Amino acid sequence: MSILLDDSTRVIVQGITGRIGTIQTRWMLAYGTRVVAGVTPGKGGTSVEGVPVFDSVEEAVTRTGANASIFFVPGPAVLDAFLETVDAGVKLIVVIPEHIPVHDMMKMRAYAIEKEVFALGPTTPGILVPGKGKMGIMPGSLFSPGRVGIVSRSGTLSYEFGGILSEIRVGQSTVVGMGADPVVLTNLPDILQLFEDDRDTDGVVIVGEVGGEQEEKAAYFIMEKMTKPVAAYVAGRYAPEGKRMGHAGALIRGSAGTARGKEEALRATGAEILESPIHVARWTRKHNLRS
Amino acid sequence: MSILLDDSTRVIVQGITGRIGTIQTRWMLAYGTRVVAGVTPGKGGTSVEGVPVFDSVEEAVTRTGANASIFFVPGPAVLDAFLETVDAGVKLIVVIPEHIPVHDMMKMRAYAIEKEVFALGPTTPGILVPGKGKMGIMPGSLFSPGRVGIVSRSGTLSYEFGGILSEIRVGQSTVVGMGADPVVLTNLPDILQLFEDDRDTDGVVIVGEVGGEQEEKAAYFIMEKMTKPVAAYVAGRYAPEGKRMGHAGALIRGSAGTARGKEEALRATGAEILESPIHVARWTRKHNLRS
Amino acid sequence: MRLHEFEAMDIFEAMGIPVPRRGVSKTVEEALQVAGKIGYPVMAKAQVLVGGRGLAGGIRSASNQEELKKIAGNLFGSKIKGLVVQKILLTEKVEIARELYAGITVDGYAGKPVMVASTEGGVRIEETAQKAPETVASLHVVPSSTLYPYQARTLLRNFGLSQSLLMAWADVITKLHHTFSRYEAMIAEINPLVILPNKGLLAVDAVLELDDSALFRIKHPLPDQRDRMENGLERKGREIGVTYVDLDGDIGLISSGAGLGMASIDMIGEKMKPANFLETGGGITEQLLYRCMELVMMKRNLRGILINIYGGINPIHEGARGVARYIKEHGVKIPIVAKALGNHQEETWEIFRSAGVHVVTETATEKAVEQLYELVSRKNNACEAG
Amino acid sequence: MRLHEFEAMDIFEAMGIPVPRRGVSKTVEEALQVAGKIGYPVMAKAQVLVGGRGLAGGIRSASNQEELKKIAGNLFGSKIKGLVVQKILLTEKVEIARELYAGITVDGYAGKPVMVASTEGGVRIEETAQKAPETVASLHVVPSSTLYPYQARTLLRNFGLSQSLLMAWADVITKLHHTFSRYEAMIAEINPLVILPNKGLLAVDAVLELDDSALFRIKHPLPDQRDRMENGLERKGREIGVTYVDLDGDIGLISSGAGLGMASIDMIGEKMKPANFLETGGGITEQLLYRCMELVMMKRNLRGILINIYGGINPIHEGARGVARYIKEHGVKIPIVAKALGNHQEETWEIFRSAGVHVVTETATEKAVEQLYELVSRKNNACEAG
Repeated sequence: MSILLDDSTRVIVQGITGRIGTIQTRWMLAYGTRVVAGVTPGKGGTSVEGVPVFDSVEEAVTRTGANASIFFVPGPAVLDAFLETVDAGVKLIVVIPEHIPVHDMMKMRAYAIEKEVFALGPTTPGILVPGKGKMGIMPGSLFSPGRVGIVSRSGTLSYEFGGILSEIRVGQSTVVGMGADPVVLTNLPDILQLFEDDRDTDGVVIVGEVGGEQEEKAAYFIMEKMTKPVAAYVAGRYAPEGKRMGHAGALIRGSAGTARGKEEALRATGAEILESPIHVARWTRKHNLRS
Repeated sequence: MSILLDDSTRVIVQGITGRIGTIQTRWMLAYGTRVVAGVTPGKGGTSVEGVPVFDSVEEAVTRTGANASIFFVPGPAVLDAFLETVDAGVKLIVVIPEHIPVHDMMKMRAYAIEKEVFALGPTTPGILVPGKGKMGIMPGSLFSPGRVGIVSRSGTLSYEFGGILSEIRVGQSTVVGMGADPVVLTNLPDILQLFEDDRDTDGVVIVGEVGGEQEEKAAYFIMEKMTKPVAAYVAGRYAPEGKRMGHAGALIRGSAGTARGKEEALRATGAEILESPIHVARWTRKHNLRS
Repeated sequence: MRLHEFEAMDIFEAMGIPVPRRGVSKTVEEALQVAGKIGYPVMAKAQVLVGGRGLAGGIRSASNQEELKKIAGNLFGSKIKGLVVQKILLTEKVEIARELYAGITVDGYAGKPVMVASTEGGVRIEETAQKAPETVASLHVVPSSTLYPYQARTLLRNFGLSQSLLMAWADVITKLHHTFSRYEAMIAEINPLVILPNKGLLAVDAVLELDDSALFRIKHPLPDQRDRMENGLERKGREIGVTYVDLDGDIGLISSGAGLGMASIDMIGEKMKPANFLETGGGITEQLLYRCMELVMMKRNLRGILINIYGGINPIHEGARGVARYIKEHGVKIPIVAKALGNHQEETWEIFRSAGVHVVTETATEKAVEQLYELVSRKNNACEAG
Repeated sequence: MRLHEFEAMDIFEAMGIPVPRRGVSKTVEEALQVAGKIGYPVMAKAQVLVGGRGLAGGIRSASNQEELKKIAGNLFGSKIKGLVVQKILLTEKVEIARELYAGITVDGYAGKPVMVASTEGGVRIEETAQKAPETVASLHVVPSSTLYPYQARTLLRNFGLSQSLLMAWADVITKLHHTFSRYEAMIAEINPLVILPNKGLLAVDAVLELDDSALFRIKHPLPDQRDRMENGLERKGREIGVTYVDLDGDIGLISSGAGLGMASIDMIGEKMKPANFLETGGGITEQLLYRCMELVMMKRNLRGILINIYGGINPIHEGARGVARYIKEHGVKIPIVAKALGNHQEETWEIFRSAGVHVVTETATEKAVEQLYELVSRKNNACEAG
């Protein structure tokens, strides 16, 4: 099976009437996802791709039994939409957009914890369960069903790993984009815990990158709690200090957050450190990870 | 006995090193109150009137077992001191000062409710249990022990009623100043409830004044819940509309908050409306309220 | 402190709320200049700090220069509900498709800000709430939180608005809350908030009342507080640090405590007429009561003074010395009755008595008022006889 | 966006934090004027956005005009860690009794601001925390809340400070948090916060780094963002809406996604040298990739380009058209290898191929890098041969 997303997941698309919201709704539906409602304040009563649109999340929940939501709303409007969604009782939220103010993120994260909501992002491709459904923007063609979990700070690198694994016929149980901002809604160890607990995942690929301390904290977790094999790739070996490499979070400050430091911390746990994504193949063979 | 203040109450004086804090500490000790600690940040280690002074409320609580606090700190510093005191676990707080920003009061009240703290004020003379002790600034000489409760929005009018009752040898169980600001930390009905539940109180005098809707809400409460006799006086019959009569709360807006309106609401509950404080004597005779 | 409409509009505008083109004037000439820049027709609105201006003739429309000249000429210097018109706000006159209401105030009993919206603006919201409650919606806001747009939309949800109106109105409400929070207001209100023929919203009125106790920490520029006090005696009261309210009568009052002061006024009012309300708060000193005497004595034709003070937080013996010094320095011919109880009461009585003040030692203020009435009546009779 | 020290000091001062008398200069003459007003001795501090200025000679003391003339003359136009000194901040030179540290930053993993204080200022706080942890205290702040003075006092409690220092430091910390919140900062730091001989505190250094994603809503005046980008190509990247980081090598990169871009750089770096990092984010259009080609091609001596994009949220077929148009209009002689997978991949490949771009259809970026390496080497050999 999978983590986070399953047959009971009924998805709201927020910002469904926007260009990207509409296209991605189409892709999600085509991939088999149960998108049951859209929300755009003031556009209630219309429909997009056959999905009814509501003015508020509360109406969407009441009228369609939705229990999850994915965001395609502009960065500055995300905080407002997030609080509305939590207040409406939705327990799984995926925040796709990038460029969300960090101070907003801190408020959202505190609120999610207080209200016991599982949320991912921002700057995430979302969640994909190969062959089943997705709350996200991952191109479905690159993934295939199987028993390896992927959790990635980088969106496009999760595609790269999905594609490489699929090419060697190693399927994936669930692919989770956790986002790479300085503050994300759920930290890496919490996602690793889900994979550890998932009876349909046999091993996990961690895709990290420079900046922050997610990988370092994950190393503690792996040491203490993980029983399943872990492979880890950390992008940004050549990233210069003090330059943001795209993400606001991908920033090396002095000796903190370097790729080498993260690799060392992870290697010490017994995890397989991948010098290049393509080396994931060797790790799957070593642990006999097949679909 | 009494409400709120009893033999187990161990009082902190905040702002004890100030002029008023020092004088009032002396009066409170003289009246028999167990003042166990003072707090003035940065003055820890000194003592005032024999009471040890601490830098923080937490230290005062830890070192002296204090469980109540009275404030003589400047208005702008009250919010900070209040939050500190609540965080230190103190469950009874009396805020004496006036001129505290209303937006601060709203924050303090929300925090007190969240943390289940009983707090009075601001702009209150505090609590006095005749012959036993006081957390406040009431002149003790005017009060005498007995079985009539007084709850007053006005400080000085609570003295007036205490004095009048004492002159006719009707003692008081507890005298509570609830303060007259637009937002107070505890509303009138909640204090009436305490008197209703107190086995040593036989009747209650409510001293109200123009502005706000405490008396109107109290009328509902009396109608629904009070079994003990109630007398009520409302000051400000001649107060002009739109002029603050001293207190920020004592302000008539249009037809709202007039003395006549409040009197009518209270009269409808069967409470005795006093045209003048001196008429309280008649009410005590009627209900045979003696010490 | 309640701001003038033009001051509130400037603040609303800075906070992003749509307000009309406008300008304020102090003379007819200025009014014509401002109106010329705005373009006719204009609204001329007397800037007096009192409700019901419109019904009292303080809000007028002028379609050309001649009309405005006449209207402004009549308004300047005239009195509206007792207040002299010194400033006129001129605004563009807009066509009104519909009038809404948006306001936020402190709900004292709940201890929270309450945001109120109504599809029926232009009249008193209290009346609308009674007569057509279905047109009014309200929402309590968490005290330490901002108001988020989704909450504003939730507030307006049941009004069945079009998308554009829902979004625009929610935006105004959000910004009104920001204004309320940033300026620590008691009230921030737009009544009416009008819908223009082009569907846009415009705040053609603006009410902003600030919390006097919070003014010290408002970092944004604020108008001069003293301008608000149109009464010289009340202004002087604020300057010396007491609350003074000017009244019509001839019996002066110095009290410590608002409730006691109001009760005193009530009792004086039964047989005499109070000249003022004065309450010192908890800051009595020798000097303060000296100044209170100065202030109370400034009122003409005073016939007597009641001093009604308690020694709780106040050192009343020190206050009594101030009163005695004033009497000694200036001589006071009218009777003064003092009731002063609590800490240091005997010492206080002694000082008062030595200064010729009549001291009442019973608790009930009524006794003091009765004594003052007697003294004043006796004196009057004596004068009439003489 | 990291502010210059002089910009941060202006903001700190407006927020009530004590800062030295100072002025900023662009020429030696200005420096002398400013120093004259401040009074000697002064500190001359190069305003370059890089850490370790002091060790690199960017912070100097001058006790008179002659010394300053010489120092400023040397500093202006010189390079500190690769950045040209264009501005010098002059401040009063104070006597330092002791150096403290106060800073607040976003603790990304905790998702909360963290306030850090230390009695050992003037050095890197990370080092102090390792070497003398007992001199460092920290406190997480509730994200939507202000920091109250009592919390600041609690933070400092175990340092055993005198009353006056406790209160003054707590005040600075509270104001530093207000600054952090109001400006939505990533970091607000004073290192060192010095204790003067008269016991007063003074922020002789000021660090303020803002959140680029929040700049749009900061209401207070901010310095021009473009001034921060000292590299012309990086500035142009920001203008067209992509992240461009200038590097030393000769292999250009266009990638969609930061992780993918970094991975590409890492792989290029194994055998070649990357000329830049460029990532488009999720906003690819035909025009955007056209402009990305323009930008990448501005770098001199380029030997090849890797295009590495995914069709998730991005319409890569549209992007391919932009690349093709650039090639058609300008002609590109160096090899371009493209890996483009996901939605619309076949269409994308077709467009690239028609424009002469080498398309790699396998997933692993390594394959594309290998092909580029081959093409570049072959070309080089050809040139050398030719």
